[in-house]
Amino acid sequence: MSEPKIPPAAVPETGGSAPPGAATRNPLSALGEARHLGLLVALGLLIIVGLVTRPENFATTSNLVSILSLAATIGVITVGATFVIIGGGIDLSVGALMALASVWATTLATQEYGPFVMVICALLVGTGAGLVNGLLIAYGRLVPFIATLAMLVAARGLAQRMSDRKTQLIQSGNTALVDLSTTRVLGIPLLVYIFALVVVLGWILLNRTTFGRRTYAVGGNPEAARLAGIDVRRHTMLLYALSGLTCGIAAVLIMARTTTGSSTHGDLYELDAIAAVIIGGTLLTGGRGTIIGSILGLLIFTLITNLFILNGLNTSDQLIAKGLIIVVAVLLQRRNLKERAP
Amino acid sequence: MSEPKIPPAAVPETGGSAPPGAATRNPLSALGEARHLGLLVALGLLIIVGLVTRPENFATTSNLVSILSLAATIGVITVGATFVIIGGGIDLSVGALMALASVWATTLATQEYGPFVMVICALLVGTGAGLVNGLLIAYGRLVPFIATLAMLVAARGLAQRMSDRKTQLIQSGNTALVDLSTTRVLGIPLLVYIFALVVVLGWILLNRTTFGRRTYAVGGNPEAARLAGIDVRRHTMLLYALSGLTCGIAAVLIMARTTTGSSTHGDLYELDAIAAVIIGGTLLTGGRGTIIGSILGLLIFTLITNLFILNGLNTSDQLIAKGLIIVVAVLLQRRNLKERAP
Amino acid sequence: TSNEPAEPASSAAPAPAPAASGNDEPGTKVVIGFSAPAADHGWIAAIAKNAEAAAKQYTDVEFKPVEPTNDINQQISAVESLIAAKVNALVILPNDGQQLNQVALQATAAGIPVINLDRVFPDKLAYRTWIGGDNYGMGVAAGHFIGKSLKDKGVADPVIVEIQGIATLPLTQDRSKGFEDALKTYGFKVAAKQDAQFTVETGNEVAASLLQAHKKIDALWNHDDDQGIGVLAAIKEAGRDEFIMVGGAGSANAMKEIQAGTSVLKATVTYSPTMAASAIKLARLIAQGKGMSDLLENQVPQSITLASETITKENVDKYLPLGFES
Amino acid sequence: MLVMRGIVKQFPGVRALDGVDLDVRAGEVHCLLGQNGAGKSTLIKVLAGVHQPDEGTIEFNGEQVRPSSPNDAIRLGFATIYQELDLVDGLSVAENIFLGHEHAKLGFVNMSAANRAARQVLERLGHGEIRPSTEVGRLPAAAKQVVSMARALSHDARLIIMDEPSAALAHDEVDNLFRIIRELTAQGVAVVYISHRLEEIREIGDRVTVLKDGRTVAVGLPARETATSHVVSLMTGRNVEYVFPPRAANPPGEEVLKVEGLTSPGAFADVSFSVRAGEIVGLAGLVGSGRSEILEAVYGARPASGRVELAGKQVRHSVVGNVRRGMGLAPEERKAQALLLDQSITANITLGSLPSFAKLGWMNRARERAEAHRLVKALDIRPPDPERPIKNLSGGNQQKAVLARWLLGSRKLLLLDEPTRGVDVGARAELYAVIRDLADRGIGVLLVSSEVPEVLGLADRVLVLREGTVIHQADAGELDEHRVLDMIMDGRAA
Ligand SMILES: Nc1ncnc2c1ncn2[C@@H]1O[C@H](COP(=O)(O)OP(=O)(O)OP(=O)(O)O)[C@@H](O)[C@H]1O
Ligand SMILES: Nc1ncnc2c1ncn2[C@@H]1O[C@H](COP(=O)(O)OP(=O)(O)OP(=O)(O)O)[C@@H](O)[C@H]1O
Ligand SMILES: [Mg+2]
Ligand SMILES: [Mg+2]
Repeated sequence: MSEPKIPPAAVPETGGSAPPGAATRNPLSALGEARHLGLLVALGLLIIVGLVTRPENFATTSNLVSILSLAATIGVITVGATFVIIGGGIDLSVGALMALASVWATTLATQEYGPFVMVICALLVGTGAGLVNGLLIAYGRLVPFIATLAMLVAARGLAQRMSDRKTQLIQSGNTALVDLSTTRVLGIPLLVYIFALVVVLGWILLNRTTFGRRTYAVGGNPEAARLAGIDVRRHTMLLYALSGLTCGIAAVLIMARTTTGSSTHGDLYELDAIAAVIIGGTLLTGGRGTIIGSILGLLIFTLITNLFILNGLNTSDQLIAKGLIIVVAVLLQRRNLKERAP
Repeated sequence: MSEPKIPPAAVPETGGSAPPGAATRNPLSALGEARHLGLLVALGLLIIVGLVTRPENFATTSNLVSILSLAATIGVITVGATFVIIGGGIDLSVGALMALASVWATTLATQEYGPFVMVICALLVGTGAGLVNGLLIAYGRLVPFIATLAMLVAARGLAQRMSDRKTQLIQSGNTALVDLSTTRVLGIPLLVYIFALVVVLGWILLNRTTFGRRTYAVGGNPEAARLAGIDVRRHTMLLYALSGLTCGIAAVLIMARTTTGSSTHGDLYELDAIAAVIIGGTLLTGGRGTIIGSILGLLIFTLITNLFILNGLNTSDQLIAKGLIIVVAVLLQRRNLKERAP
Repeated sequence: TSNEPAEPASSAAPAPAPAASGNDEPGTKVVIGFSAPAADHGWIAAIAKNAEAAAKQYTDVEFKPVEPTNDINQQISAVESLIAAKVNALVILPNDGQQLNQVALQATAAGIPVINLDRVFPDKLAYRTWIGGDNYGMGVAAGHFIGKSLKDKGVADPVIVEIQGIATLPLTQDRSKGFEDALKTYGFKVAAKQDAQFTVETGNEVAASLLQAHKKIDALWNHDDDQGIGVLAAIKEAGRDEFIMVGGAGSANAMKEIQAGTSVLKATVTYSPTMAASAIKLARLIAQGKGMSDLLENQVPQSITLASETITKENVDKYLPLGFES
Repeated sequence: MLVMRGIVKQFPGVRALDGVDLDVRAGEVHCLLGQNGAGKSTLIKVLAGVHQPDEGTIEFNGEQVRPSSPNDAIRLGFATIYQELDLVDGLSVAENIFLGHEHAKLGFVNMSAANRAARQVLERLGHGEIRPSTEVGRLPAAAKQVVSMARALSHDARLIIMDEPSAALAHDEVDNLFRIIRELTAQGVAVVYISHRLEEIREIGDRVTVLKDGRTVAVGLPARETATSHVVSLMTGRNVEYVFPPRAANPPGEEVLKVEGLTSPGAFADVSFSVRAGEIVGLAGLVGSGRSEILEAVYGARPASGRVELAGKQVRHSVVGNVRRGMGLAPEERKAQALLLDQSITANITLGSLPSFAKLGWMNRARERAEAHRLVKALDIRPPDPERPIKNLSGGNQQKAVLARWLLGSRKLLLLDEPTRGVDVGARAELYAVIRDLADRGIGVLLVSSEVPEVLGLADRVLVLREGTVIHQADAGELDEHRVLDMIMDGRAA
């Protein structure tokens, strides 16, 4: 009979073969991981299409920079959306929150205090509204779909009221904000760096901290998380606040890009962001997913649009092709997901 | 321990108050059921608001008919969406399918064959596209969100192509179709009767047939459904085809109402339909829900819009108010849903 | 742009012309219903504001706007509710003329004169008077400005790019047609066109990619000054200035850019939202049974098409007060 | 009647079945034994058409068959009670019983006929009190098990497969189950019976087939004659004595838990007791007597009135706080309440003590992995790869991972709800040793088990519950199985 006395704890073991899961956790090898293979293949195919159809325009630095700049705004939001969805929720209000934050930050009253305060204002508005979402969902126990839909509607309304439905230009004194989009370091606009920074920070938060681990737990099995001593409600609330914060950051980027704040900014971003996250392999039911997948999913979308415009296709054909490409990309991806078989 | 005496009932009686499951099954008492109470209260409050703010306009027959006509199109779609969501899926393509069906049915080529063929055409296009959704999801194993999003995009594109982005008028020979909206029986337009018929048939299908009961099983616990010998894939496919069929019916209604087919019809109907279903108490995770709840949810939305129209509120205020009302309606409803507590 | 320090009389409807014939004198009290698409961007917002402002000038007008919406189904309901409320005249800017034709017919049948604003009903029985802009003419004006400028510069085989508004609107298609036809007279053609959504953001996105697709452009026409803000931002970001740009609609912001003359925007062709104010005035006259006092006829004419004017640095000062804030 | 030969089933990375033979006769109860992960559930899923075998043949009544879907298997006359409860919460009892073979005409369900038929089946099972129209989601676990059984009986099956049907049942219910099995076999129905409770095998089984690591190691042993030790050594490949570790030599220490007047309306009333450091206190009682609810209430996961003190300090009603102060709960339904199925074994083990692996929120993953590895080894979780997704582990190994969760960090009090449910004999002995070892290191343990011998053998002190009240408290040594059974059934307190 065996007496498995629990051995004295934990001298970090270095021995043995590297555990297979360890690969998942390495930022670089994560890219090459099987589950992202389909996405990479799809991305590769699109790039080939670009090179073949528009050899002179596609592979230029300026076009690549342009693609990244286009992806930046919604990319930042996608990072937040990934957290919310892994945490078992959904945030339909992202586009509207970005609009509200951009409008609030560009009111005359705010603009008086200069670009720094405008940025802070956008971040606070985004985070605050996200917090309201979180409170309604975590403590008011509203279904996330409904709570954030209500927020979508209300935030757009508020943004329209606040701006009197006008496009609010950034005043000449505050062009430092616009510099985010026009100033380039090593040929790349600052806002692309901000995008990259948000992705990296998001990746670290999700994969290297207790917050990230709890996010997976809360989304995967909230009851188990609760019984394991995790404050599921508080965590849920924080997830929506985080999503709101990314909307605030996105608002700063869109203000820099368009030199305006407007209640029409971010229309239908919610669908794009959620689609990118899901194409990236995150489950809508929560508990699973990666930031890298989401960003790859988003880049596929952005690339499709770029290719169509480069080739001068009209929107109708674009839409049809987009539908087909989404299906193909996901089928490709599914092929590499044997684990998820029936 | 070996005496095989039959022990006293060890399983606690759930008895006492009427078993909840039984009540669900009676069409009339279903309305009064606790879980719909919150919705009814919200509806009642809205009606009171209407009576107080616009006593002379609100309670008129013509206004009530107008509310029902407005609700009819999206109401039909909501019935299909309820099935899909109870079955554990989601259908984002509903609005686009309605547009595609309306465009296809109003092409000059189709219109030559008269109104009857136009109706058949709309129904076939809707059902066919729904079937494609179903195949992709059930057999291609795409996530419903992605498959139907792809369909949304592609169907809109196709509708635009087919109509050359123009609005297609119903020709003078085919006005029999338009009569659905203009002919009144007992003061009520035919299309309201069609709406009512779809709701009743949907209710019967969901509550009285094996198809309906299996829908709960497929959505609530697909693995259990499979183990019980249900062909889960086939059933899933049929659910999307059903949703497509309702889009076809809705296309007929919108053609009657607007005398046109257009690729812009049904924009964002997906969000409205899903919101109505969820406000009506159906879980996005599937396995639970009622048609009556969905229709009540939809009527709340329609009533809100009607009240705004009657009171001439501007869009911004309207949006803000709508957001608040959604939250309040759901909070009211949640109060009556003790079972779903933490 | 609402942030500009108070511009004199910017977007409000221009003050009524001196009442020579007494048409502005109070008459019988009339209720005017008003329905338009959702005011989710500058031009339509200006439409709603101009209508309301015009109505406020008259003590004998009760203005009854209904919830603006982009859903056709809801706009039908909204108009139905105005018919039920038995207004004296209806001003309708439909989301789509064809789709609202039926309900306009109903209104006419109920004895309510319909003043069709801008997007036209296909059936003349559906409205009493139409007043609107000239979308085809707008394209023509833009085409002529660009054609002439390039001809003068002696550019052969120029790259001309077009950024449209919402592609599914008939007005977009009319504008493009006019543009194409006008360019043809110079032997030019459009090298590429893409549609945006009339919003700053979509204008920005489309322009950013179009600029990548064409390394050298000679002229660009952007249908809408609202989305033009985004287009200009994209041009600035890309650091491009080798071409001329023409706007559309005539927002105050675009006019100021033209006035300053520092950007690529050299002209804009008008599509003035002041037409909403005129429509309200016409509705009032029709409901009161009056004619237009400058005309000999006893009744308001059946249709009035506004001319699309070209605003350039030379004449911008004259137009600036009429520019709407996007 | 049924002959399976050389069945092989390969999962990605695991050869779950590696040439299994099975041979079942009409009218017999054929028991399938094997350690956790031996492949029992996989084998019966092959039979039920859930999995298709990679190799091997199945013969039924002399004919070659190949059930390619659950429907196929049902049509062949195989009915299955699965290990994991597979019911649809949103449907009624009757609808669940007849799911897939509804009482219907032209697709229209005849609800009253279904309810009547359901009532009959339930009465036959001795549970006429479960109403056919009740929503299954509202039933407690034991009643769900009954519904599962009713579903299997509702088919006119010639072969009924039961995968650990007794795991969620209490003692008296098991007797009832056996009565029904005897009725069935008398009618010539064959039963394949899987259980980790060897005494059950001896009572109901006719013949035994033993699986080990996906291979058959013994076919058709006579169930009553074969010595238990022989069966166990076949299963485990070594000799395991089914014994409990010796009780602590040193007397229990300070009170870690003190419960006074704990009441939760409808579940239990006025419960008072205490647990001291180094002591294992067992709760014995029937299913539905409120044991799980008491654990949940102590843990702060269920509203209750009364006073709960941990190490002399009254605790607030909050799981988060209680875990921080040193409580841990291994809940009853591991899939629903304990596991992150999509995550690795490591992530599941460290879930309860994330902060102890982190500085300012930053995870030290090397240490985390090392700790998980240590525990996987210590508890002999198989396969011993901490990065494997936990959902591919067998039930018993999952249970070990749940226990492992609370072996981390400094716990003062552990609440264990059916910790050995679905755990095989060998692992059981290991778990007992682990639990005892924990107590010896000064942790208080509150243990719920439906197996009276387990409570008596492992616990130092036993509380007997009946209908939500404590009717007796005594040292385990003073009680014997018969007395406890009498008390929990008849309420005759000693
Ligand atoms: N779907 C699956 N994918 C991968 N591996 C699986 C799957 N199902 C079972 N396994 C593996 O197959 C082996 C046999 O598992 P099975 O569930 O049949 O064991 P069991 O004998 O029923 O154990 P227990 O007594 O714990 O229920 C285990 O190693 C398990 O991890
Ligand atoms: N989901 C539920 N709905 C209503 N009542 C419940 C539910 N679960 C448990 N109960 C009630 O709580 C009491 C205790 O039930 P439970 O079966 O959990 O006790 P237990 O002693 O822990 O049994 P077991 O060991 O099987 O878990 C019973 O009286 C039962 O009626
Ligand atoms: Mg098993
Ligand atoms: Mg229990």
